[in-house]
Amino acid sequence: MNPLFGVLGAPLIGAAVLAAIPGYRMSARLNVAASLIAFLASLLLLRERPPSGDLLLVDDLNIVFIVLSTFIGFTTSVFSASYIGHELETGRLTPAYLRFYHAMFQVMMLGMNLALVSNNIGLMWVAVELATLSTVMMVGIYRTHEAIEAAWKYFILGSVGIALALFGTILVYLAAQPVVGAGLAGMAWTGLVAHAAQFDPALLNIAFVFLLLGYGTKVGLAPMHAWLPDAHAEGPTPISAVLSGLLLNVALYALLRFKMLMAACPGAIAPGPLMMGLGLLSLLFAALMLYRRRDIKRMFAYSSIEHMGIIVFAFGIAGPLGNFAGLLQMTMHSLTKSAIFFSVGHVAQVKGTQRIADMGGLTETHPLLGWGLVAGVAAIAGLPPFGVFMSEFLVVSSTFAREPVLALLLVLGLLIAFGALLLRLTSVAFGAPRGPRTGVHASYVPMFAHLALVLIAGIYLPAPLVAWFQHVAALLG
Amino acid sequence: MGGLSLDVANMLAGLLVLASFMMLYQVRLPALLNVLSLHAFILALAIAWQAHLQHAPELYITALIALGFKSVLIPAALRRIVVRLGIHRGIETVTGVGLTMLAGMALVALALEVMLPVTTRADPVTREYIALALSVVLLGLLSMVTRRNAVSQVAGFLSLENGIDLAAAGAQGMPLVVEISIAFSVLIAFLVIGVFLFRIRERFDTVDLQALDQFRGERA
Amino acid sequence: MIGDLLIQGAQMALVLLLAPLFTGVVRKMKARLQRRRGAPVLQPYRDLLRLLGKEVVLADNASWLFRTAPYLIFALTWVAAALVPTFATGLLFSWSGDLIAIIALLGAARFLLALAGMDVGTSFGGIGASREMMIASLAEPAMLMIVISLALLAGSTQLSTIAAFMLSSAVGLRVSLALALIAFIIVALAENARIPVDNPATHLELTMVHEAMVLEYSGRHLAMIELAAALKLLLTVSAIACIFFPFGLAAGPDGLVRYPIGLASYAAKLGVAAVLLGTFETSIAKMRVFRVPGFLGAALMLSLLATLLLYVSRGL
Amino acid sequence: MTLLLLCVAALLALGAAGAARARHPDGTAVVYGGSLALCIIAGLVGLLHLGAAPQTGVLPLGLPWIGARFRIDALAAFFLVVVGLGGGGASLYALGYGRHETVPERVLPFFPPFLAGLILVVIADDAFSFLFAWELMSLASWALVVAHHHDAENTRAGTIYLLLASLSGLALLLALGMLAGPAGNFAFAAIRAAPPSPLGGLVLMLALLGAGSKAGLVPLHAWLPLAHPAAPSHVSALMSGVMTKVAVYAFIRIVFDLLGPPAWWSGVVVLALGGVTAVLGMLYALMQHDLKRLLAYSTVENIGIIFIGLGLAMAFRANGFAAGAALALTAALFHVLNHALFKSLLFFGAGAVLSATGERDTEHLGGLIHRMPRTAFAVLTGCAAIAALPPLNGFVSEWLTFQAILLRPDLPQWGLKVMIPTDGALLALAAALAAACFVRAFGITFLGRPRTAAAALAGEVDRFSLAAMLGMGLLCLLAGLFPGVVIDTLAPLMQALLGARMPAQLGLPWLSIIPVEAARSSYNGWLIFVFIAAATTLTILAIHRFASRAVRRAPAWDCGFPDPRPVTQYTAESFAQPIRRVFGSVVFRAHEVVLMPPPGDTGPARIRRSLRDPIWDALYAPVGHWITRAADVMNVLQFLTIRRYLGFVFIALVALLLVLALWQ
Repeated sequence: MNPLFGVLGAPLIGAAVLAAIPGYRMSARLNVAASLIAFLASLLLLRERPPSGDLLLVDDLNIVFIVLSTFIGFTTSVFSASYIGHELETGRLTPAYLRFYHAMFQVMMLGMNLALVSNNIGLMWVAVELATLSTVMMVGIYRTHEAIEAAWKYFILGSVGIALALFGTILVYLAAQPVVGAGLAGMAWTGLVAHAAQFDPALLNIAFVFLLLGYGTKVGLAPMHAWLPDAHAEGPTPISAVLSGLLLNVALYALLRFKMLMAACPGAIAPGPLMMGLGLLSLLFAALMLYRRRDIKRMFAYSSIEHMGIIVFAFGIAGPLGNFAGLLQMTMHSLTKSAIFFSVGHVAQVKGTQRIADMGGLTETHPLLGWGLVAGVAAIAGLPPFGVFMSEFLVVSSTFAREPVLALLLVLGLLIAFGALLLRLTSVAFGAPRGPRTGVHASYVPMFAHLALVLIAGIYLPAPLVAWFQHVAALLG
Repeated sequence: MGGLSLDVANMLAGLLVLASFMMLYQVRLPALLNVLSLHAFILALAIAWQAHLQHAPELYITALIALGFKSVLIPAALRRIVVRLGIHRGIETVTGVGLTMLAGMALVALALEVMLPVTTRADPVTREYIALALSVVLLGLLSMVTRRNAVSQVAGFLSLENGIDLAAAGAQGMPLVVEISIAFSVLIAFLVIGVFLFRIRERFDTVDLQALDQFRGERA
Repeated sequence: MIGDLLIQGAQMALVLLLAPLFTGVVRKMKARLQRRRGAPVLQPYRDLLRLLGKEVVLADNASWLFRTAPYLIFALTWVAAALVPTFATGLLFSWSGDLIAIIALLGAARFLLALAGMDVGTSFGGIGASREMMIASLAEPAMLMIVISLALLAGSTQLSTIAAFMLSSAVGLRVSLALALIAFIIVALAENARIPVDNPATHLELTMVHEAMVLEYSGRHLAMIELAAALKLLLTVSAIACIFFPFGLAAGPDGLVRYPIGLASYAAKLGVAAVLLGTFETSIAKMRVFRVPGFLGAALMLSLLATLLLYVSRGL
Repeated sequence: MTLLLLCVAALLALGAAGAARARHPDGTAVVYGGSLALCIIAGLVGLLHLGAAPQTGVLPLGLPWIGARFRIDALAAFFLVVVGLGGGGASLYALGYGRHETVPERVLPFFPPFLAGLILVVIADDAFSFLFAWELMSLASWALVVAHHHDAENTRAGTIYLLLASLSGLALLLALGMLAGPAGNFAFAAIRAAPPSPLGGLVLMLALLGAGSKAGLVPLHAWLPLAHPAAPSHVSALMSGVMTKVAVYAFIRIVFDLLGPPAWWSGVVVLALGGVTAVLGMLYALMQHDLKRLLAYSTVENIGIIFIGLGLAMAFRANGFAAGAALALTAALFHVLNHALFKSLLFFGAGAVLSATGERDTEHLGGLIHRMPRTAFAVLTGCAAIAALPPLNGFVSEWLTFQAILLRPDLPQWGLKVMIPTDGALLALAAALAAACFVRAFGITFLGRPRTAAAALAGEVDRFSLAAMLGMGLLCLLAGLFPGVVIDTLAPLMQALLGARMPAQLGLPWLSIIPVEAARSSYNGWLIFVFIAAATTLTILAIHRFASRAVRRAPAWDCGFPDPRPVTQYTAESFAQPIRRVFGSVVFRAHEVVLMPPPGDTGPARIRRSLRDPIWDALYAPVGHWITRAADVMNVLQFLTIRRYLGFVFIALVALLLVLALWQ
């Protein structure tokens, strides 16, 4: 049986079933089960790879994303199970909303998985839109003024972004059509990349501008980032984790695909400088924005923008080192950031607020959560022994040898961002305890599983993984 | 392909751009929605003409969606919303219509300057369609940026989307156009429902700091 | 070897014996210049003997540091003095420490003295220690800069070598040497608590530095400190004599005849120094404490200038 | 090598054990006992490798295509010895001191990994492992700094510390990245083999920035006086005594090993920074009355002295004068060792005072010599050593530095001609100020009368702490008495790095040391020591035999106005007043105001003094201000309307399209 059925079918069926089932315990478990099946199926993909069709494709590049995506989907569903119960107790959500929530969770997973495995740029666009719509729903699920505003902002900006991306997609088709011919082949990655050399470079250039801005909106690059902080802050925390850990990656994946296309067409402008520019802008902007944040989830959302900036920069610098670093950074960021959100989610539940000023002394009152948060922030700030250190090491050092000025800007951004994170971390994790000290029924497994993976990656990367990343990095050019 | 068919196609696309300009100009909401209706109607005609030219029957479906959904249903729904929210008599305070129009002209010029030189390999109809579609997209975005009202922003977005539909229809033999237009319609439906459900009027678009304090967690 | 050992021993004994005498001579000189008759030149010996015979009155809360410090201070000063050639170079153990080491040994003595001053916990002890360290913080660098400029000239920090170099004809008259000499004299005055930096004969609270530190000492402890102070004065004068006026210094193994010449010239130099010091001290007033930094700062600047000149041109 | 890596692994495991058994009564003993043993092993391994050929090893960790490479050469071995000594001493001390810890679960898990980081930095042989260990060291020590996190000052210290540590890590990353080139040849062996980088000056300045900010070079020292006092005392000792030395190691490794011969102007820069650091560090120290902060500033001073030595070595090396470079570098490394010894000792002493009285502020102490005589003796040794008094070790290294300064007045470059003698003056000034500073520190803390009840009731500390302090004191003495041993031990290192060495010392008669030639200068520590000891003993014996030995206890004389209250004593503030007036009025804009009560009022007059930190004002405050301003300005972007955000997208789109249109 084709494992892709598992990857796509599990969320699809899961969504349908979850929409029908009342009772949150049952549905939370089912949610976990569906996510687990998708994850296992994606692991199967590693062993046997189905042949690519007109619509679906599994190759070296996207399999990285698929496995990562289904894994984080799975761990998030585990976290969500313990998180959401608390929301029900405090009355922030009603059972009906929970039913909706679980169904939407699977729809979102379906959208993201579909976007990753689709071979067709049109289908991918539809899938990304599906994921966007479902996350918009989730962001607004608390129905507070702030949540609705965040959802609306997300929706409008996301829609405009996605519209631009569609225009870009049409232009790509237009460029492909004279060479590849009309029909599905003209929109399939496999066909596009194979013939990219003969495409009209000028048309591709314009297409790339639209795609960069369109999918860049979803990646959260400045100046199209505005939806991201609020969406992270106002939605349920599992969704924040998924947004940072997955959705941004999916959009990034789309960008990377188109970048490969650009790279394959000799006359087209190099996408590198554009990506480096936007990446640096995002990094510096987000770094400064971190300072005035009072909401802990919004702060980490800005940190996601910062990291997306670094990742896009790394892919912009390209070369074997740059691409390797970008892939690694992306993987590590997904794992770390979702781990941070797992911790933050429980913290916010305990304290009854997301205001940083109302938290304090976490390592004393809730040692596991607190130290987990400390480890997470240390990891996200690029300190060893965590994996982000390696990727930032590679990005900075390889940039400095080639573009010293850019590297200095990069380092400046990293330092500024680090300062802000450190300041807030100190006030949250240390000092005299502030806010309620009640215990928490937290599931620590997802958080520490992620941190452990990041830790191991920081110390030891298994050779097959490295070879695979290097291969992908070479593909990316 | 004869000269006439080309002329018709040209005329339809040009009309769409003209409609976009009308939207930029219109300040009264009900009138704006009427123009939107017209905009979608012209789009439906243009797509149908493409379906005829390309012998692509599935494009007729797209044209039908455009006609039924975008030209009739959505404007009607928006009109209801406008009445419900009690803003149908209001005049939008758009500053500098003249300036906006000038900017629109510049955008059309930019769109043509950007698109025409690069589509030399495509056939003439496609060329025109794509270039004018880009104009419509940019104008739609411009009207979103210049409007403060949620309903008129939605209207702006719809016109933007119409431009994309035009481009999709114009791209010869593009697959999945129907699917994409359906997906887009769903998006728009959500948009309208969102406006309706959440009573989104002007409240998020005020520059009054007090209101910001109220609705944004950050400043508390 | 044996001869060297003898010379070394003789010098150590000599400085020990001569130190009180030199102090006595200076005092006599000053008294005469002030038209007083003054105490006999041997009075310092009598003072020391009397102090040695007395019991020690120890403050209630004096610690072991307070009791051992006088002996250590004396020993450190004596060892330093033993390294300075007085009438003959080529001391047996002169290589065990150079000019920098001598300064550091004196510094160690001062370090202990300042600590001892603070031990009992009186306000005067604190005053003395605090001011002493402030003065030292300027005097020591000036001293080291003088050493550096001498060492640059002579290519050595070894006192014997420097003296030998000064004896040779290679020296001539140099700007930097003159600067160094002036600076050396200023530093010497400060180091030995002489007017205008400090007045060894006063117990007026607000002006004293050195005396304030030893206020709590009595009996044999005081004797040791007085002796050490006298030794230090002699040592400084010997060093100036040996570096800047090395005439008659007995050097090398070439016979016993030179030693009497050396001794005689040494005695003469000491006499001249006592006269000059007495005259100088009588003709000048003591400075306020916070004028001292300016005085010593001048020495530091002069010595730095001397060194810089040498770096710029070896001929200056 | 294997043994050493096992040591590191064991230390990391010990950290985990510390986390698990922190609250257990024997947790402290297990962790510190274990780290003591492992430090001894590491130190011994270093000692054995001092003269041996370099040994390398690779683990399949770290950067996958390079692996984690390790190498012990003479330089690494020497610093391993320093780490072993400092770490071992701190562990031994902590066996006793650590029992008073109130939050062992915040100290025990991080202490062994900190040691592991220190060891790893020294033996790392590729850029990645090096920086990995570097940051690990920072992170672990940061956790230790914020261990007592209820005190807001400690957490602030931690923040500033980690920020500057991060700056240093990034600066080194840039330097090493430049050395590794675009192809990413991160192994040190590859860097050595590559031709010298054309941007060597830039690399050198980055290395100076990176290593200097970790070592505490002015003006990058700001974290040091905050972080070192905040940590538990044995950790302060380790940070001051060892970690700053590891930073020196990083500088030497990059500048003397990886980079080719430096340009002469870089020597001027290093010399200038070193001289300024030495003097300013000591002046800062003189203005402090917190014992541990004073010690931290004194660390800054000593780093300055070390960098003077390094700058001299660079200047000589740039002029192809290898023998002189060997002398200067030996002096610097000797001082590295010395400072590790006496600064550890002094921090142990401060910790002992802290645990006995609960006070760090010297104004609340006094008279401890009566209650803690052994501690007082050990600390006095340390004070004398750090004040560069003969015959202790501090004197020897400063003496060697002076010899290096005097060595070559005929260097061709004018910058060096002016800078070297100036540094001589600065060094002398720093040494004299150090003496004043430690008279003050020891005098106010241990001498006089107790100023508070806590000080009056203090008791002697435990055996382990005393053993650690006395052991360090003994080492200070030994290194001062037999400096030839240290110099000869360093000789293979010099030979490897510079291709020249100092003359062999151990064969000389009487075990003197002669840096260049006998006629030039020589010094014999143990002989001077014997002289002093003999003279003292003889004098005491003679006087007690022939004169009086009677003692009578009486109230203090105090010029006839004895006041039993301890407030009449000199305080740390008043002791520093003359120096504050002389130097501080310029450097710190020190200002004193005496508030006299109006006539008839019997209240006391008050003196108020104010100091400004010039470096903070000139460097850190503006940066902070700038970032705050920028953050405030940018923050507006969080509160715009959706329309405005759309406007951004629109502008970006139009701008990019315009660019394309113009470009085509």
